Amino acid sequence: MSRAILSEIKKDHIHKLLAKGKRVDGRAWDEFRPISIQPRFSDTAEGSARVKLGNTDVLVGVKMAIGTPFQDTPNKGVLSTNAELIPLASPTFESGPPDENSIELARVVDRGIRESQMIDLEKLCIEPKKEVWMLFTDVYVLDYDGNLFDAATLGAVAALMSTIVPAKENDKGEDFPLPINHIPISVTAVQIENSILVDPTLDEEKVAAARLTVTTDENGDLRAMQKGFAGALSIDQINRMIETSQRLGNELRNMLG
Amino acid sequence: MSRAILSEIKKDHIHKLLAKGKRVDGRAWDEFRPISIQPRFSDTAEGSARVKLGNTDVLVGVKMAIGTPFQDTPNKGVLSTNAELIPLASPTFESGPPDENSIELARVVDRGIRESQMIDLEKLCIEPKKEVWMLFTDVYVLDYDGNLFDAATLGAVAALMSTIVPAKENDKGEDFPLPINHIPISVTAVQIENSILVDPTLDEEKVAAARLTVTTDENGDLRAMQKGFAGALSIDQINRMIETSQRLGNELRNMLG
Amino acid sequence: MSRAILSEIKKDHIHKLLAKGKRVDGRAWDEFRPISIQPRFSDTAEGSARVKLGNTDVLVGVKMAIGTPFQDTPNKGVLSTNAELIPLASPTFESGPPDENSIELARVVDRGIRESQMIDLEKLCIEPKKEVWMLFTDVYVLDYDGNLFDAATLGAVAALMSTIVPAKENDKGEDFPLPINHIPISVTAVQIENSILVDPTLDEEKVAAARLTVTTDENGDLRAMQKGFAGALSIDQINRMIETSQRLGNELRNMLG
Amino acid sequence: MGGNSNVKLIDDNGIRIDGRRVDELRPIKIEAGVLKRADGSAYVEFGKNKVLAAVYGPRECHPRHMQDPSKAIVQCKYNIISFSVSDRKRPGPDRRSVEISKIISEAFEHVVFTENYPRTSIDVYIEVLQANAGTRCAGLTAASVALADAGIPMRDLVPSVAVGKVNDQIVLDLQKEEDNFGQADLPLAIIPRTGEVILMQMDGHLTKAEFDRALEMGVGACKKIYALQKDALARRYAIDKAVDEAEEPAGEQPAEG
Amino acid sequence: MGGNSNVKLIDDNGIRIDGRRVDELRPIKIEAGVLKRADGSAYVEFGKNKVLAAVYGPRECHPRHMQDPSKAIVQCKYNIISFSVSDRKRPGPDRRSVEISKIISEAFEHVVFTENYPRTSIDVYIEVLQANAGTRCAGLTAASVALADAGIPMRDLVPSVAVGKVNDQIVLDLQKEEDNFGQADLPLAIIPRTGEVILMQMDGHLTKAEFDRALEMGVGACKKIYALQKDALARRYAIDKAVDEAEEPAGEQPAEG
Amino acid sequence: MGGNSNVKLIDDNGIRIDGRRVDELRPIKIEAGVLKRADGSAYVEFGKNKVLAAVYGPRECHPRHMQDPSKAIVQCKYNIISFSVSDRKRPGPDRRSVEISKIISEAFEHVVFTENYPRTSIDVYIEVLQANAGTRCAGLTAASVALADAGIPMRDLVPSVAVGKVNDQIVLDLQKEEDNFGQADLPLAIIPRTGEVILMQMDGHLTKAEFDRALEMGVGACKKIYALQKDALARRYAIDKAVDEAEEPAGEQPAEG
Repeated sequence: MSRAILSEIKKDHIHKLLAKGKRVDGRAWDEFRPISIQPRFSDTAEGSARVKLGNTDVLVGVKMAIGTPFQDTPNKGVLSTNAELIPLASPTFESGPPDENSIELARVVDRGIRESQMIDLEKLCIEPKKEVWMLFTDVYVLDYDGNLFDAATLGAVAALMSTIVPAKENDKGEDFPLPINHIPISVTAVQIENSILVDPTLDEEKVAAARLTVTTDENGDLRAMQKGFAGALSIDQINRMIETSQRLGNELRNMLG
Repeated sequence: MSRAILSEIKKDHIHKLLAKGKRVDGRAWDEFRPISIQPRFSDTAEGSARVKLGNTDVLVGVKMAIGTPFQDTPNKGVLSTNAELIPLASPTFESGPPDENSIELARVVDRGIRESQMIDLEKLCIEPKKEVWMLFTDVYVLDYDGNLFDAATLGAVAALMSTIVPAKENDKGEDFPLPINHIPISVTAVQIENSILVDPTLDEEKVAAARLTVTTDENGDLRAMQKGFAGALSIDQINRMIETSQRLGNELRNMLG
Repeated sequence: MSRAILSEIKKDHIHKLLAKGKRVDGRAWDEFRPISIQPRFSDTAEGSARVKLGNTDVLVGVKMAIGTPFQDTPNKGVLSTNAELIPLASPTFESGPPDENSIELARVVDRGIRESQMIDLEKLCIEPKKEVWMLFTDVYVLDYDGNLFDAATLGAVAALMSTIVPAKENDKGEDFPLPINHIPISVTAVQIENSILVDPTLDEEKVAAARLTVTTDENGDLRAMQKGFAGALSIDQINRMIETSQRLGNELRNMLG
Repeated sequence: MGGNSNVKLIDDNGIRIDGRRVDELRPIKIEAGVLKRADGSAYVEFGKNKVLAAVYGPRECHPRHMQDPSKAIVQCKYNIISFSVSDRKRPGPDRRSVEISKIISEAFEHVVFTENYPRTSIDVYIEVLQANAGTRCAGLTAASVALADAGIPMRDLVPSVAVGKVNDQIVLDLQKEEDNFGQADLPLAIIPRTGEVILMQMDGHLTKAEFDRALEMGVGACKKIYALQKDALARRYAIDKAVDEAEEPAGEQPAEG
Repeated sequence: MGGNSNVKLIDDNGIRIDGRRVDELRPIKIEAGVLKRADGSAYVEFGKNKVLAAVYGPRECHPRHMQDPSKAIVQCKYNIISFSVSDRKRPGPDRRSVEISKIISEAFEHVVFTENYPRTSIDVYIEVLQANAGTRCAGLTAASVALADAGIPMRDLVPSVAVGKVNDQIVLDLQKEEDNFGQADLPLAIIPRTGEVILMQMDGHLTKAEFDRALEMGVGACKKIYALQKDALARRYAIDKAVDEAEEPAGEQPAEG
Repeated sequence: MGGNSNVKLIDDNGIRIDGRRVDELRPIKIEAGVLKRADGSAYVEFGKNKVLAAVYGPRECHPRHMQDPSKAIVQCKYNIISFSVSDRKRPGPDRRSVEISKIISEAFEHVVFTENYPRTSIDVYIEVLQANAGTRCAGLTAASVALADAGIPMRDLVPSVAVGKVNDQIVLDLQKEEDNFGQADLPLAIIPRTGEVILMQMDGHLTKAEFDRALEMGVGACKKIYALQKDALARRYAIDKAVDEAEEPAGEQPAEG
């Protein structure tokens, strides 16, 4: 349902290589593709970043506006995360309102940011109960070659880190950078037969049985997880994936400076 | 369009029995199926009831909120009725926004409640022109075996009769039961050849030519009617259906206590 | 995509006649079909007009309401134009929200009115930043035989010219006619091979390669243009179409009195 | 229904605010064949109601899964245009229109010889251009003439009218003020040849005796409207130089009663 | 997750506000075969959660382009009804429901022998009638029983429960207040025969050690729920006078642990 | 168009606020083949506009009823991303985007040899990543290069630019402030080999003489953009080590006038 079909030949190829402990693109099982992070891509957004994981390419922008807080959090800014799988990025993406895949992507990215308490939302309160800053984080996928969760989380985190609150043009004092408390990083791995592969390409996702995304903070603590695909994971596999996420999370976090 | 297809064998069976003055389930032509009314099914609604007519099973909930009145009725509460034919209840119900069948159902239930002046809407005014109580009555069909109109009206009436206005938690004084003036009851009959059958099952609806729903009050006065299906009704048939509704309406009303 | 298919026989017929410099209905290349303008068709609208170009039949209504101005034009009334290609008017029109054809039609009509500064929007300001008159112009196509752009623009202009601002019933002083500064007229021509045909019928539109709509004011100045269909236009053809629009625009403007 | 309003709508001489007696129809105008593109069409005025109806078909049924291998389906879409009512109505179907479309579709399924055209759709479009109470009846009356104009075989024409209760009296063919402040509304449509009812709704408050009187009055009025329908078709055929098939020639004023 | 709230939800004796110990489930009630129209159904209560699940299929897959020539697809729709929560929820899917539907569909794709029914769809509907935290787990537990009730071959039943963190302690099966003011939530579903995880999400804040404890607690609780699922099916088969296939007969209180 | 604004946008030396002369283009950057997943792609900057275009196809036309047995259809979707403009734009098509998509689709229907690929669809996606007036022209310019990059046979490349009127002067390639406060806007696209116009819109106020000047200026500028398009493709082919088919090699600065 959520994944397109892969030719039998490609599948065989992936499986045969895996049997020898190899990946099609020569990476180690726990190795990310080349990562490029380009913050402040956009002049029109308060913050933005373009992130590439190999051929996967996402653009994330953050827009801010003044609004009213939720009743149960009268002194906190408001976070909103959206993802668009635009048809420019893949023959399997269709025009129209967000489908289950883009909704899941947005919600997983959102949980990573929200549950890690990345942003100090209380500092985004202008006047309790009345005025707070609202943050709209929009993820656009431009080129789709697998592992959108990690690309989108990395893009959103980089975009938020680059965000300047536009206080001045709203008559709310001087501009200031978004107050950041933590830096959540997600690491996704898939399980194919007995192998675990980090940062799967689209072809690897297509042959994978199960997927696990683990978002950790600087301390290696768990902040969000999402298991996906129809396969089952043993507790050992889960533990290995979590440990890998903790280790690689730190490496990626360093790239964000 | 609005009704699914029935096998020819079942159709023949129904017709043959009717020729002998009998129904498939052995009921008299003017007999309802066993009726079960379970008020206060839900803790989260201000009022609710689950009603079964044989295998037809509906759950109705009433939620209340404070809102602004309509301009032309500044001192009256606001009624809103909605029906959901969820796909859990029947293979012919589809996901998605209300279709013509659920809209007709909601509107017929709504007219019975509204036109009988069941609820004293003026007592739901908090401050004229500014604040009134709004009533949202939602009908969910859980199992569909015909005659939704009567099951839903009975469920809505029972739910409203069980409703406690949540004044206290809204700082509007003490809680009080919804002020009830009248108890509307709808009775639906179908015409199959020369027979009239009250409370039709789904199979009976499928072979029926015409349907008439008649909603009456305690005095036997007419408050709402809705003719349905593609068949024609003679004036004699209409009169017989109305008289039956007046008679059975009183029996059903007694069940509501 | 936007145009239905025409039988080959009809196409041949149109082409053969055109080769002799003739049109199927005997008109000259720069001749409109008989035009009928019936203002004040509707009692329920603040202004209205029914316009026929031959068999093309449109009904335009103007409704007014009081609303808040846009932030960047705090002292100006608000214009809104909508077009409905209802399925009553043509076998190719479908029910549902506006499609690309009705959106293009509405936007071209809107640009003609807006860019010609037909209406003195500053006179529709009641209180700067707070209250202004909003104009809703709705175009309904009733019978579709080509050249909707000109029929709809003519209908909208006639409807606006007949509009009385309902100030009295809104406690805003005496009623007054909509303040009109200019009278925009659109003239549409199509290109078929080497011919240019003004006010195309539906059949002519179907064989046409390119379409150009030119909206001019009383001075013959250009206020809006829209090229359509998949064909290309030479600069000579464009110039000829513009000059024709200037000339015929004055004739049509005279019909509006 | 506004309920037991104190607004005096009938004077002591039994004359209504528009000068009619309680059993008098508004002036009715029916014209057949008013649109070129549609296969059949009609225009109807009931007092200030202005209604246009068009018929397309029998034609390929779209969407396909609605095709019936044994007969044509009749799909009626009733719509009121944005400026046909006091406050601008947002274009597109509302819940009321969906319900009316459904019951009119059902009524026509009965009278059209649908078995002649298996797998096809007969599409009936009713557009209310100006509304003044009773639009569904005016629309049904128009649609029936449009079906005949389209040459679609029917058991009979279908006249339709609403009867109501105002100031405790049964009155025929409510206009807007009577509808707003009346006590009951009973829209009806009959098959004149058999006297059977194929559309009936009711809301408000009627005793059985009042209902009997209303039904009798409505059936009588339908026969007058029937004569006007036939007359309109006769005039249409006369214009077409076709054989006049009308059984009872009648002028604008009905021949009967 | 509300985060590090100061609300005291566990007393000094380790007793929670509803009287449970940290590793204690809420009272669970499971009933199979509760609906007539569905091919399989189940009703589940987890404390104040009330959930209904129905299964239709294997049946023709609709829309067609989703058919898989090699296997059935499992389409789960999780929905919460309007009055199941404190503030009325507008009917229809929200983003949360879409995500939950997706991950439950994926979980069932694993356990159902989908290859037995190529080109078909197995449709699972979960309706939350009353919500009190943990509805996705209660829904999955119910849906699994409904699939068995529909006679669809599966690798195993799927029990599901959420584990959480409250007042810095790992607690089982969060109810509403614990969910609102808790520190982490970890919904789980397992395959009891293998101990593998087929659904897992997490949000909040857990150290790896806390996660290990939570996972262990959840897997243990799933086994208890598994016994109740089998018991419900045993009772259902007993009522049907069918062979009791339950391996371990168990009462309302689980046999294990 | 803001109309006859008093904002001074051109100084006494004929220099615009961004330093350009009235007949000068913004710096233009064109890059072909920038996405992996798409069949063809291009990235274009016109000053601060940043636009990405991708082409998929010829591929199966979906939905089927839009298939043309005699040729391919070209379906262009123009979209601006949420953070490409000052105030966040809600994702999804608005009326402006629908109109632009339609006219760009029509333009490409002319240049693509659609008859080579019956029954297929050629899908063109334009995403405006950052907007600064003239996005439809930048998008069309990019899409044309993306079509060539996809290897789709075309009559010619299509350069596009807007000409406008600012402070009563005709100026080339309006940027944002000029667009906001200008007096006319004339987007154009031409076929360089024939000099014919395939896209033209206009709004604002132009005399015929001003239009002539604007058209001349626009056609001239299109030729410069054409050279940059060919250059981008030449560089793309060079990188691919493919035969360089560009007729006139050109640098970032155009070869002609």
